[in-house]
Amino acid sequence: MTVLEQPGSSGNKGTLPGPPPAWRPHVDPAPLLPDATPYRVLGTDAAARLDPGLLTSLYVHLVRGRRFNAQATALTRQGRLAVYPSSTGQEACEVAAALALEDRDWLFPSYRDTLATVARGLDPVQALTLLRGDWHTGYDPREHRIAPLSTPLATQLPHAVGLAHAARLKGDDVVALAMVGDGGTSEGDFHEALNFAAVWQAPVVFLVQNNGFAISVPLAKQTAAPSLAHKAVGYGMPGRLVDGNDAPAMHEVLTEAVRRAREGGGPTLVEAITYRLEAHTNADDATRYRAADEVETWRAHDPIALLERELDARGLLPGEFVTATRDAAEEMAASLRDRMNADPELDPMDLFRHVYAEQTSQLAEQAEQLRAELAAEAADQSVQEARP
Amino acid sequence: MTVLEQPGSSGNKGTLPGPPPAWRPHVDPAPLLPDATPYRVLGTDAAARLDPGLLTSLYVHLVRGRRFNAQATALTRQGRLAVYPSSTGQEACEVAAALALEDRDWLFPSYRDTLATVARGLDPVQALTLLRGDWHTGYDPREHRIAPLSTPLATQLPHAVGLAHAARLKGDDVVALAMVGDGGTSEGDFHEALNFAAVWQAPVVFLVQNNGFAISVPLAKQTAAPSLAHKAVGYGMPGRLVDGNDAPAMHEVLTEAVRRAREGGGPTLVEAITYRLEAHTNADDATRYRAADEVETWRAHDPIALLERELDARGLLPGEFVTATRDAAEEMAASLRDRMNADPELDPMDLFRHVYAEQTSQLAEQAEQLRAELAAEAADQSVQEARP
Amino acid sequence: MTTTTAPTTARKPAAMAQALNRALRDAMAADPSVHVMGEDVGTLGGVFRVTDGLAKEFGDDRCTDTPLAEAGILGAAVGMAMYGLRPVVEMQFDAFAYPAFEQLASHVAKMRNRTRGALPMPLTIRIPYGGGIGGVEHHSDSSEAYYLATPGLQVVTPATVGDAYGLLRAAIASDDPVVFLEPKRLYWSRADWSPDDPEPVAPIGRAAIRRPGTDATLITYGPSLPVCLEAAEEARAEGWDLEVIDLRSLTPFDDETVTASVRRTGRAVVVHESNGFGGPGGEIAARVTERCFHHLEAPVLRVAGFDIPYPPPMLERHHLPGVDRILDTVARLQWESDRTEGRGD
Amino acid sequence: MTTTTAPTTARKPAAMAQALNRALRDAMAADPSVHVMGEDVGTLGGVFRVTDGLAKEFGDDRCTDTPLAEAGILGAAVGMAMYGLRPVVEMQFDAFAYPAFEQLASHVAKMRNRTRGALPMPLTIRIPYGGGIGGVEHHSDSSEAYYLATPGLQVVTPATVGDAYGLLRAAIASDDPVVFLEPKRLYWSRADWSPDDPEPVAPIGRAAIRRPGTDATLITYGPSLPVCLEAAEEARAEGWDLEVIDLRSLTPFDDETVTASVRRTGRAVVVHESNGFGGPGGEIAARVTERCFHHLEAPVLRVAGFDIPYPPPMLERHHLPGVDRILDTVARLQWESDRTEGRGD
Ligand SMILES: Cc1ncc(C[n+]2csc(CCOP(=O)(O)OP(=O)(O)O)c2C)c(N)n1
Ligand SMILES: Cc1ncc(C[n+]2csc(CCOP(=O)(O)OP(=O)(O)O)c2C)c(N)n1
Ligand SMILES: [Mg+2]
Ligand SMILES: [Mg+2]
Repeated sequence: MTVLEQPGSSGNKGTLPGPPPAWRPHVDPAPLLPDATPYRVLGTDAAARLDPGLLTSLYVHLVRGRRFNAQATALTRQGRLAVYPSSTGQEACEVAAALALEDRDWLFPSYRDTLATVARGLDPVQALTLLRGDWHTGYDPREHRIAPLSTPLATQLPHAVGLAHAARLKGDDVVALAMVGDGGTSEGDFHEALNFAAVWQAPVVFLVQNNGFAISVPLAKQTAAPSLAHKAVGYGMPGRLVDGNDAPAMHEVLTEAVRRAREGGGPTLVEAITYRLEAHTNADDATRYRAADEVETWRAHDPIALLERELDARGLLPGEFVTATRDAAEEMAASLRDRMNADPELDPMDLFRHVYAEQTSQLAEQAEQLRAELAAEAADQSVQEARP
Repeated sequence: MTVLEQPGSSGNKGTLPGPPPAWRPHVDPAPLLPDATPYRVLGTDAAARLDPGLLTSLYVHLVRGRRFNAQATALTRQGRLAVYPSSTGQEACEVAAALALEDRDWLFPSYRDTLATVARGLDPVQALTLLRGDWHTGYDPREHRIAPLSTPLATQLPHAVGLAHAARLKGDDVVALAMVGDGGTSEGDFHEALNFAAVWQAPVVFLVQNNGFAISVPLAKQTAAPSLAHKAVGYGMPGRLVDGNDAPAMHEVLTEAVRRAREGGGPTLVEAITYRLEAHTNADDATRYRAADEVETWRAHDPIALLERELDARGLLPGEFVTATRDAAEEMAASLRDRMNADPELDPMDLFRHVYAEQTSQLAEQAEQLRAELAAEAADQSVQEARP
Repeated sequence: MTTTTAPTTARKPAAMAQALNRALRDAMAADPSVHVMGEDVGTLGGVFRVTDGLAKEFGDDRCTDTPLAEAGILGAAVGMAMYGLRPVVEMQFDAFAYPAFEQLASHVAKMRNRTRGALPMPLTIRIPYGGGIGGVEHHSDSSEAYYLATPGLQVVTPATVGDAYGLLRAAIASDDPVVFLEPKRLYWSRADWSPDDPEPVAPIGRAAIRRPGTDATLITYGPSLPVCLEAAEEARAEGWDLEVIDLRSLTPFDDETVTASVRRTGRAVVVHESNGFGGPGGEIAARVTERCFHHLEAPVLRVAGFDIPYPPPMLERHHLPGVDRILDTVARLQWESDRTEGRGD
Repeated sequence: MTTTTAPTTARKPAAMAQALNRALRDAMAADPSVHVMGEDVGTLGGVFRVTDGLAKEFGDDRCTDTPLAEAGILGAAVGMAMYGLRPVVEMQFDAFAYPAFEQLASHVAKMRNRTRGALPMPLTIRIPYGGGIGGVEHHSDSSEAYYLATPGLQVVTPATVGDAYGLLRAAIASDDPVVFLEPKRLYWSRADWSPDDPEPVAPIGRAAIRRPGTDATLITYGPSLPVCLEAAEEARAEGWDLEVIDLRSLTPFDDETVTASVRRTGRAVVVHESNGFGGPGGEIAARVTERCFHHLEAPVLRVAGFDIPYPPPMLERHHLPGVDRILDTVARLQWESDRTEGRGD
């Protein structure tokens, strides 16, 4: 498996000096290396073989996803969300990640991947709880098999490895798909997670969305590698490079990696080349660090436009379908807006719940203190309200 | 330089769907990949071209180095060293690392690399201070351009990058060579250091001594990679695989990497395939995790024996030379033993020195407390001694 | 906000973030060995704009956008300091300094000591800390207890615009590593200020009495200073004249100023946003008590964040020490003859 | 060493390391979801042999030699816990837990809370800690202050052979993450012991009175317990009858036992090996004072490691709290009428 086979196997013993005895390369690096250019399907001959059902389903998801992003950003302007990191432009990655998984599989999203959780079926309001600010995680991760959206970059990757490993130990054919950004690949946790996954042959798929920036920092300041997918060989797993704006290509590569993982073939690193069309978050001003014409160049490679072209060419984009898709997305957005306009129910005593399985005496004391303060506040208020 | 050229350069704009605009691979991965087998010189035709002076000098260093290791281990048995992690079997790596550097360059050793510091010219007693236990670092790193021996694994690697980067910013053509073990490559700091080095094109050489084990853990449980040198391409630097027991091969590869770094060519990752012939430290029992015959296999590939064979074949190993080399090594060992047998001067008040540039009032108080305790202790003792 | 230093030259309103920016600029101009580095500190000028304009003025080599890896950033800074530079590292948020914890605890804090002074670490690590800005999880930690418990570090935190400038200049000039904690909710607090004020470099290790008082001492720092000053104003209505001490440096600790104050007032409350249990308040209360025991009319009490993970934005106001909670605690300093024990009794 | 539990079944001398080993074995046998993982825990049985034989008995999948990467180890354990396993992680030495600090602070400690209880973290993190074994640098840190300051963690440390077994069983059974600090210099301390002793599972959050006394309370834990017991014996010669409390759990803290003791004795000294400044002693002294103020004849004093990086082997004895230093401090508890302030006065 690795350069040194332990224990005691030997190379060309006797013919000294030769390669060190017991040394033998075991893995052929060639199949682990990514292609020189990103894999794509749209615009190639392979596109003709794509299942129409898949294409239209991807399309519905992409349109809905973009509308979701727009709505969430709008909610920040209305003060209904504290912040929103949009994935507009990256919808093909988000949607493909969700669709590549079976129900029993687990998704490990990063903070930008709300859309992937929604595409996987999570209630949008629950998905946005973190960013609305009424609690940290708005859903039960075990119920949905979606880990909490991870804010500390790359820290979710070892979790995915551990979970996938545990599932395999338990005999469950569960796969974990973990998402991270190009910037996140620089973190030590990225390295440690990929290494553990390869050594354990854990059923994990690592999806790097290389959108060219980590906030303001361009990829050239993040890595000098030929591609991020070239990191894979250093762990002994295959690295795949994909056009992240080509939805069927993304879907195919991820589905294939998930299948391989499920069948015991071990982890895969997938690098999706994509672009964040909007600012880092609503609070960011992207004009400080990138030129408008770069953004325009990428708009020309929009994932929805690419897919529409294919659908259209194959007669799969009738007007009614487009309208129905847009209407459904509008309906989702309207419902989201309405539901987010309702103030969430808040219970300050939640602060002291779930810190430990059993509340400590210290926390009970502190809860008592807050309860008294709130009572005093309420009393004050009713006194004030009673005044003319 | 990297997969996304920022800002605004474009690929095949217009011919949609093509590769994403602005996407272009810039680095050819091929030259960054290591050879399939470790580079070696001894026993090949290239050996004939080796400079006799270099060969005999390496030989003297190796013999001396082995003797040093033996003496240090003996000192642990006599209670003169708290612990010693021997590099017996790895002397070619240790010596080549030291000799590849110019005086103005910096060496960043790990805790196993005492020998490299001695080969670089450090007083052996100073080099062993850490392991004797009278202080943490026994020498002035700036004077010798040797960083403190690093116990927390891989943490010295980013230091080497920062130092090399700083030197380059100051216009000094200084190279840093940093040493780490196979186990240490699993740490996040390894990853972050290599990435910084490549992005900054810092003049650093990373030398991984792959001796097959991290204490008891064999390489197969540490990595699934074709080789550790295959990690290099993932950072965009060349990876070289070398027979770590072939002293001239090690010397050549490291010297070349140092030259490249000095000339602005950026960092290199060198993996040396070697073997630790002794236990992890004197306190370890290696028979718990590896078979005797594996060790024997590696003894047959001993770096000193390999070099002797070449020297002998070329008539460079006359009896007097061998005797003189051994005698000199014995002399070094005897002097080391004598000097280590003297108790080091200890001043308990050193505890409070160099915690901060200026002693805080709190530390002054604590120093006062200890001084009083020591005085009381001394008084007690003289009372007791005065008793009949 | 009261300061102990009287202004002389032209002053105008400035935000703390601007004063910090000016401090960096002045330090870089004065000393070519000062290098600023971190995530987004270059082109963007930092997510809080504290490094705005520095890359433009001094070049990318002096103000560097690093790869996204905090251990790598701090580790590289250690190496740069070994070669004689004076790195100023920015950690983007409090919790994102944790990946660098090993470099901090095992190298930054110990390097001078390990090498008998041969390798000092004149590093400044700027960390925006604390809550109150509606940040999502992991963006509002008060992590000062970790740094306090690490000998070899200086731990400094400004609470005023003037100190933001003065202490940052002092931190960068210090030959020891300084964890420089910037109260992020005060970034946009403004005060009349000029860098030409006398004594622009505030000394590390010296607390400031921000409000003199006679009845009890509020001991605080960073984001809680304005809250304490407001509490002290409101306390006048209750007939309490409170002294307010801004520690400014947690390490080294200014025992002299604090001890003198509490001996005078006989009562003290420590106020901070960090979790109470295991937080700085324990150390402060313990050492004040050791030194002032027979002057104390009541135990030194603490007002701190609850012993919980930092709450989500919509609940954070309940967690943060506010004026009412401080006044309630002051009221428990046994002003009358009712000599019952403190909370938990 | 006195214990509060009376033995009934056959007992024989056992070392703490053996009791820990037995606890792991029994826990693994009782619950198939218990997984041991770390560096060298498998074939080698750990550098302190605490996991000896487990890989052989339960297989590599239950006792796993991991790659050498502490954040990866703890991060993977988090994922395993998410899937319902009960990982027991070994960090090889105190300072080598630092690379995992972000995983610990941002995930392990917070996961239950972040998810409203949906993802509990029934993790045990075993960390050999403290000095006194002649280790080179980075091998002797007392890092408990970091864990104390992190809400969501339980912090437990045994000081006796019986507790080593009982607390480790309790830690593994706990549905909350436990930082289990093993005093490495007590690994080979022996006591008559049998796992069949009544109440083999020691409750988390409960201190033990190891020696009853009337004149003052020594509050301690882990490696300092034997030192305190020795000091208490020697104190009899001075006429002091000292009570010795072994905290066993630092979080949650047993206020009840400690408060009751100090109210009885009226005097207290906190003893630990960790650095004094910002160390656990501050918290302990502060909360004892809050609760016992009017019972105290003297300020609660502290005997702790100096505020320095852990010293090299040949100097460590000067750093570690010893019997004399404890007795000197007890002597300063204002036994006579001389009512001067504490140290620093
Ligand atoms: C450990 C850590 N360090 C820093 C940050 C602050 N931060 C949030 S997002 C971000 C950039 C992430 O870039 P990338 O990984 O490329 O993801 P993208 O935003 O492009 O989706 C940074 C630096 C963080 N969240 N976590
Ligand atoms: C961060 C860290 N984790 C764990 C250790 C404990 N430790 C010391 S040496 C060692 C094995 C190192 O193996 P390798 O890197 O291959 O170097 P070698 O001993 O073979 O020279 C371990 C686990 C450490 N020193 N630092
Ligand atoms: Mg990105
Ligand atoms: Mg090794």
